[in-house]
Amino acid sequence: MDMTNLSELVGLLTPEISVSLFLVAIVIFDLIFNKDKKILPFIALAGVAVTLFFVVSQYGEIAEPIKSGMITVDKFGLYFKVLILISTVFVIFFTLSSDEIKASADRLGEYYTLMFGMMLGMFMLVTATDLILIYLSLELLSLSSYVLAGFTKLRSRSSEAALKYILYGAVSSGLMLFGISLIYGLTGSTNLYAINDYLLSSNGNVVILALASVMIFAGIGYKISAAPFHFWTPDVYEGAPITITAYLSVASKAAGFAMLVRILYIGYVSVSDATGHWTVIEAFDWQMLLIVISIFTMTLGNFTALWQDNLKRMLAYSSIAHAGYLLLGVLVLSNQGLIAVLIYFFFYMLMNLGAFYIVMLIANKTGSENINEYDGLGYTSPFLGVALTICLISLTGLPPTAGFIGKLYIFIALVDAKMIAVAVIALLNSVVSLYYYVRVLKHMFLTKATETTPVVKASSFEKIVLLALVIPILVFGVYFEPIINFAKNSLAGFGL
Amino acid sequence: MDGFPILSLLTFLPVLGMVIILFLKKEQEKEIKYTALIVTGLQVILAAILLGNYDYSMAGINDVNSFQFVEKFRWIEVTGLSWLGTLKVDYFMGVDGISVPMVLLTAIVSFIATISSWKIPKALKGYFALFLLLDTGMMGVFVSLDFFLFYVFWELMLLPMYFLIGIWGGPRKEYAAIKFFLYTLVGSVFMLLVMIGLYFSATETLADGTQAFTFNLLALMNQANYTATGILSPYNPENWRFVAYIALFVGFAIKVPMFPFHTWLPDAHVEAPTPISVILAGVLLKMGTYGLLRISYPIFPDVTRELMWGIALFGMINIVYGAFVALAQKDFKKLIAYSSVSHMGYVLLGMASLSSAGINGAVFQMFNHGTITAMLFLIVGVLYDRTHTRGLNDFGGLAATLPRYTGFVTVAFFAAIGLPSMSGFISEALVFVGAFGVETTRTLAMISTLGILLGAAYMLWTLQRVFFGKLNEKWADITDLDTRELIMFIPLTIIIIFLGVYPSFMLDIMSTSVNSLVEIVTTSFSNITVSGL
Amino acid sequence: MLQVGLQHFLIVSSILFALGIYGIVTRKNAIMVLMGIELMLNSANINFVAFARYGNFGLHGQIYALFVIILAAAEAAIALAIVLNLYKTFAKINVDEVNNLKE
Amino acid sequence: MSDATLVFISLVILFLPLAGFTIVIHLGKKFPKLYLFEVGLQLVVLLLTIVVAVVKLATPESVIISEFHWFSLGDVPLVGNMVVDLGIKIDNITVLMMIVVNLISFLVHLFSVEYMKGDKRYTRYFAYLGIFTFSMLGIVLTHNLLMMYIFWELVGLSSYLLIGFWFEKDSAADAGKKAFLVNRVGDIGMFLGILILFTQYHTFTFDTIYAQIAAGNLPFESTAWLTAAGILIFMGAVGKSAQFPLHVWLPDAMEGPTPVSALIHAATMVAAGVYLSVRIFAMLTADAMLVIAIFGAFTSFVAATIALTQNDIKKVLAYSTVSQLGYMVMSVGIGAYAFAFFHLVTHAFFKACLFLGSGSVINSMHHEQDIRNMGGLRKKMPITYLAFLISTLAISGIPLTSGFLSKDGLLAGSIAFGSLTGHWLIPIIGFTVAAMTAFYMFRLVIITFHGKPRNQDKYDHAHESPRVMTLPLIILSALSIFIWYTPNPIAAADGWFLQDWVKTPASVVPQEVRFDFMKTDAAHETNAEEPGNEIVHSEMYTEAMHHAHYPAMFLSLALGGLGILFAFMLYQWKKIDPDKLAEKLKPLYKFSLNKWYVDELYHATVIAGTLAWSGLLSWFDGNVIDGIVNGTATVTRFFSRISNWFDTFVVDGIVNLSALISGFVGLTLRRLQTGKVQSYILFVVFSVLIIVLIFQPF
Amino acid sequence: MGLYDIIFYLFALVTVSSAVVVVSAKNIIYSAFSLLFTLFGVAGMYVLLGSDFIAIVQLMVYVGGILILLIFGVMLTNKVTNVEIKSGSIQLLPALIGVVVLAVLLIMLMTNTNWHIQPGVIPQTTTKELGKLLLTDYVLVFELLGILLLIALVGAASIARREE
Repeated sequence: MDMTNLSELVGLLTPEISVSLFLVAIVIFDLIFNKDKKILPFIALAGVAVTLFFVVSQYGEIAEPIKSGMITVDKFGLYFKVLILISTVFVIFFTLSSDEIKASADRLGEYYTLMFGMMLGMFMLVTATDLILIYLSLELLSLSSYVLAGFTKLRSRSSEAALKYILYGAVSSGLMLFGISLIYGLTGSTNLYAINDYLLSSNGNVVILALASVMIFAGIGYKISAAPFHFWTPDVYEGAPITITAYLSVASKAAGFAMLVRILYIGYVSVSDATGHWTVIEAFDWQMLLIVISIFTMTLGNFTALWQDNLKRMLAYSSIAHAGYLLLGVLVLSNQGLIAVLIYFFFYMLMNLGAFYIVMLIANKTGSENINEYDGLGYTSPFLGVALTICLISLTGLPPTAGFIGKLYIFIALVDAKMIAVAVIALLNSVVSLYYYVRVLKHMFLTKATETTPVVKASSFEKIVLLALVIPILVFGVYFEPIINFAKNSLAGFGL
Repeated sequence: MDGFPILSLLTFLPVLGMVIILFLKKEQEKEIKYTALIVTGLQVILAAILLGNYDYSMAGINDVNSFQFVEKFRWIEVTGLSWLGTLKVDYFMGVDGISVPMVLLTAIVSFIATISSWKIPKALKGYFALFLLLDTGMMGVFVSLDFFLFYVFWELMLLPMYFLIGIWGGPRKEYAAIKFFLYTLVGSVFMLLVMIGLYFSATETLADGTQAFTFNLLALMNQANYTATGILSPYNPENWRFVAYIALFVGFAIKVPMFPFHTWLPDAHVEAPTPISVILAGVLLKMGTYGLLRISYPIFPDVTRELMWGIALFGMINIVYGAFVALAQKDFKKLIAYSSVSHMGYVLLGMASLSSAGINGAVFQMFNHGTITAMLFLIVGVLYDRTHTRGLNDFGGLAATLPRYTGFVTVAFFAAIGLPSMSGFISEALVFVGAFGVETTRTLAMISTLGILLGAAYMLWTLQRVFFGKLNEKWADITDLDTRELIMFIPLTIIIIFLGVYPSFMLDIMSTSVNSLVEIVTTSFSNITVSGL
Repeated sequence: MLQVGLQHFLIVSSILFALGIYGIVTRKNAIMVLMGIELMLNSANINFVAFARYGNFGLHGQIYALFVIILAAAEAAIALAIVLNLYKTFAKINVDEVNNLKE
Repeated sequence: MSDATLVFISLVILFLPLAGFTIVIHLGKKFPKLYLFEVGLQLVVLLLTIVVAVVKLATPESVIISEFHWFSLGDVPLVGNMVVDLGIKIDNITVLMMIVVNLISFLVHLFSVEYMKGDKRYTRYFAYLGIFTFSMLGIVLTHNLLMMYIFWELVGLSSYLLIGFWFEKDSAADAGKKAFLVNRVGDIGMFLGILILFTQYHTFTFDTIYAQIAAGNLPFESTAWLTAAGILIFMGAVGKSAQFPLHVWLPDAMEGPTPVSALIHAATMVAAGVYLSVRIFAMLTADAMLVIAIFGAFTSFVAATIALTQNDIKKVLAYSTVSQLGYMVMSVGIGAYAFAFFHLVTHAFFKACLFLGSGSVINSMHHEQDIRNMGGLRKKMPITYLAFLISTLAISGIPLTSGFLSKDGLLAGSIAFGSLTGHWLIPIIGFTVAAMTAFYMFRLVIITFHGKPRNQDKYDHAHESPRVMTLPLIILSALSIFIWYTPNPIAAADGWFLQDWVKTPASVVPQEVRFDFMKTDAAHETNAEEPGNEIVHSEMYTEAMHHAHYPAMFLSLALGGLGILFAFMLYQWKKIDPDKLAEKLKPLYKFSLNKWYVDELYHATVIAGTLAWSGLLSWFDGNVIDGIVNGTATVTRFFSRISNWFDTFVVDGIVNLSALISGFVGLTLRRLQTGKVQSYILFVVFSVLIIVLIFQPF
Repeated sequence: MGLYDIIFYLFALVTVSSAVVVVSAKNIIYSAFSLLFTLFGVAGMYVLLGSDFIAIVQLMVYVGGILILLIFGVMLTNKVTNVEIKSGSIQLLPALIGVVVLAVLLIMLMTNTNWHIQPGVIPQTTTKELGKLLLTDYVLVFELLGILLLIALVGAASIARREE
């Protein structure tokens, strides 16, 4: 590899480089401004802004996917980077009003550093087309998030979350690594394109391929919290600081899905016809596996969420259920499905962040996420109540909110693929989900406020942040064309 | 009227009102109430204007050119979606003879429900804001001609309804509210699937000549628009039309509510505050049958023809079963609720006959049931306001102390019984004429006449228990209707009697459309095989 | 069979992998669990190196092993930090006893 | 006067009472004197009716029809324009009926002014009378089945309101409800019959339907359906005219004010059923007619037997009404069309008179209705007594009265029918009933007015009613004299009433389903093709009637006389002691009767066999028929309770069960989340293994 | 069975048996020291597989770094006065079943799979080649790992640091 390659690589990796530089910058600033850490969020925001600039400009320049060694830069990846950046911005905003984080203000430097570490990991994850790079990015992402999950280290539940997270994560990624090693042994490469070539030409060794695939999927499943690899999710979501929970539930899950799509659609695909339908290699029935996993995931998520009294935990299960819905978009093996995943993620990001933010604001006041704290809250804090209602309705997938559009697209993909039975199961699941989302509404509005009901006054900054999440939910609920276009364009350059 | 977006105005005026109310202070109760009143009043005026400009000779149903007050804009358009080509959703509204009565009904019942809401005890601001949102949802359903738009409005009313029952309802409000919510959501998710299935099965030619999949209901009614391989395409030998029809039917049937999906209704009605019961029974239930007529019938005429006996059977069960159960009730409101089940059965029965008289009767019955049941619920509400009980056996002899009220009750009850000279008679008679006139449904129609008898039985029994006999001294000094209440009752009474004497007023509006619908449903989509699973 | 070949290395790695998992799921002490994780990673590494050697895939396999070793170090560091912190807050490091977050 | 004017006046006649109702009901509270307005209005209506009648009857052959589109269903596929018309048809029957209705209505208005005085809902009562008159006139004037049905129901409503007028009494409210519901049963049949016709012909108009039938266009191409349609429509009459088995409501309906009983439950509304049968006569097949005849005959018999034993003055009259209505219905069934209508008219007058007379008695006796507490009243109330007696003679079929004429014709018809078809049972029942009628009516008269007062206290306070009450009695009793109908006191057929005004319409049903005697003669072939063209029966029938006339007359006279004689023997001359007779027959009763019937036995003084039979039927009426009604109600209630249970536990249960299962699944899944990370990891490992084992293609 | 084979079996024996001790010893110190042997054994395997550099790294990083870290961890989490270094085990039976099935499955697959075996040249010194690769083909990963280590440093410090 000569210098032109290297400079090409640098050119392709401007967003990642930007992230890295800001990461370092944060570390340095943290050391310089040891006493006053107020500047750090702004550096972080600046970092996001600059990165976003690079991402957007790259998005404009790239027409066809550019493959270079272990990475492939394409609009598909950039879409996820945009998603990640937006959620990062919001999480930074959340951080600004999070009492949990304020309590550890002296370690804010580490906080942002690790957040950028996560971001870098995610960026690499959505760009990588080589299993080893994928693995390492995943680890970078995970290591950062382990620490962040335990960031409020004096709180026991946070520490517990971190421990569980790291042990669980280490095993999952260990499984994945072992799977990768087997794939490497079979194909002699870790590059997805090369693997694909091999898989298309060879048809022996199906059992070991299945084992390797499932092991790799264990790593993916862990990241996207698909059942039965989801176990860490509720515990960690509940234990981690809410800002991080929000971040994990959106950004890190997005990166995980991007990884899944990359591996499945590059590594395992055998045919892609003109109508946008794909076929994967026959050796391993990915589709059936994903169908089972998806149904199991959403059912488990929804049904377990019915019983949760802790809102954070309830949202954790809900995010598991949503992973199930998102898997539907992947398993139909069509461009339509991928578009659906992209769209869904965008809306999911808005509504999930919104929900977590409100939970955080309320927890700031009450110190608890228990649903009983929400009794009558809709009357004492109508703004938050209504905003949370919108988020939850959107999570349920009712019009006229964005969540409905997301679901609609998933089901469009399913019906198009003639998977009616799966669609029916998914729809019935969404009915179940209504129950626990509405349960929150019940507590907020149907229960009368008492003197113990907290009055949560949101500051104007918080209101603006919240509006920035809620208004798009409503607007995209009735005018979703831009997002579809965005998703469609991003998919147009999907590399194969 | 060209170019004046009256339908949009009708639909979104309440949203405007809602916004105004949200900007008002919680303490400005009077302003809030009057805003709601003015908005719903304007809606009535707009509906009247619409009726005044409505051309009775145009059929609508499946022909965009004979729809009126059409508003059609491209809402969402995404091109170049791989094999999908173009994805588009239209903002497409229009009315024909089936929707005009419903629009009128919605406007009137909303207005009266607003008056009835005057004494809502708490959280007025929220109440009226949600109420108006609900109004928009209902109105939207009745004017949408695009399935997507229809669905959005359909779901839009769920949440306000949940809150309206759940916050302002009776003792078991939470149970009732969530039951309503879950039930209707189950129905609508099936509808969603069918909607998507239809989307992939038919295309519409766009202005630039290209073909695009469509949610346009009118395009979906045209057999020629279907693709060869669409999952719900009649040309596809392995199509799912039968299953889709059932799914869609269940979606609508839950709303109707049809046996055995009706159990949400008594709970919701009983727990809801009076105005909301009025809206529920007056308008919401009609959305189900309207959906069947607007969507199921013309889009799946082949399956409809296959299943007409089944629909009629359920209509019959509704009628008889609802009446039987009503007879056993001890709660006034529950009795009325079950009578709704019974009366909506007539609508189903009439529709199932696929005949002009039957469907005319069904649509007319939708309107009449809307007004009559609204009145019945108001009656219960008035009594409950004064006595705080609804037990039928807690009363007696009220006719002596409340003569004026009893007068209205008698009118409403006899209207519900289907006494001639009241609107209910014409519609029920037409339903029977229709259902009896078709061999398939004849026997069922005959059995259904039992409902006429039972209906009279429970209504008269109620009348006797509550109003006749010895006066229960506990209620010796309750007061007769006040002016506000008179204002609610008088218009409804006038409508009921006016339409009973002069049914042409309503039938002329709908007959052209209904005949066209009958034509479509009996002839189109022929020569195709309906295959099951 | 006795002639050592690729399979032999793979069998060793398989056994290590299995033992690693066994350690992870059975040991109460968090640090012992970490040891199990190291065994897992080592077994994968043996695979990489063995495949590279016998499949004649060049040095890539070795590079991967190198990466994994580095990563294992980083992971171990963080894991230990977390365990230490846990010890400070819970005064215990038996993994099975740290189960306040559940259901 | 042109037809148009006539139509206009008829419409005025129709709507004036409605206007009266509307005004009085709304303003009655403020202006209590408005009842006078209502009475005046009814007078105007009566006068206008007379004008119309006179004009119309001057040209007996003409039929005036005026109709308009009520509503239309537009251009219906496969059918074409479907229009529903409303309209009025003025022929002789119409105007005669209008006179009956309006005259009696007016007289009842008048009577009520005094009778209802002091009631707290005085003006409302008159309003109700107004709406009743309107509804009844609607039935009379209509030219189509739908309108018939509409006013049919409205009449039911007014009846409901008036029976339950004293709603504070539970019995009154109950009776109103019962009347409405029992009527509804009949109405449903009627409605179904109408549906059959409409389905085939897409019209409700009588004449159009008949034209179609005559043209060979049968409902569903089958004479069976035609028969069914006829019988079903007749079911409406069964309800309204209180025919067996739906007659149970009528005695209870006596809970209403007595003038109302006179107007509605004796003279007009209950006759509507007969009027309906008369209207549909042309389309009745032989089978349908036979069914009708049997219904009528049986009803008249059952009611007569019951009437024998009743002690409530109004109950006796009520059962007698049922019995007489049965006569009329039977008469339609046997083809004696003209006599059916004739009897309707004559019965209306004398029965109204009887009821008003009883009202007068009740009023003067301070609302005492039990005849056992009366007696000797003829001295105190001579006018009432006289009127009552004339009417009683009329109903008993004594010559020189109108009742003699109509009853005689009717019975002659039944003999003719028996001789022509072999159904001899019908004339037998007819004559039996005639005897019973004479008996129980005279029993009533004798007990009420003759002899010694049984309740001296009440007797002392009794007095003749004021003029406003006696005037109606006088007018009505005068109308029970033969002279108004025919100059010949022993044969009505020669009179203007039957000769000019009322003629049997030609049957339009296919020849093969007619009675032999109704088959069209060759000579009438052409005429028969044009419906509405009224012709007399075939020669065969006319001849049979002719032969039957004198036997019938003598037989009925003999039987009637026997009945009267018996009544006198028992009650007046006490030749036979009624109590002893009852004592004798006691064993016959014991096995089937409970105490209540024993009481009845004591007070009933009828000849042995009839006595037993009467008691049995009374029991039958009370326990079996009413029992069926009540039993049906019980079963219905039982069913409804079951349905309710089903609804609560099964249908709802399934819903709740699925919720429960959802919850349970959630609970189970939740258990997986043990909180121990190592268990999670073990789960993951197992999951991987299981997935591999399932998904790998071994 | 040549010397190579014998050495392999020796290393294999050491590796596996000490690994068994690692996961089964009651005393945590025993486990830690057994892990040392396991890691040595694995390093020996690397040597046998001709990757001397990796073997060295294994020894330096694992033995010199990770293992010491673990032992530190053991020491820091057990108060000297109250040495509770014995540790029990949980869910033995299910784990045993799972692991045995896994092991059997793996071994079966490993032996039955038709691996891509191609005799090739064994490079004598891998260090230089590895270095080259690291800075050309894998420069991206190299940099990434740099950041990863930084993150690890920051993160570990952040978590483990004593709060004032």
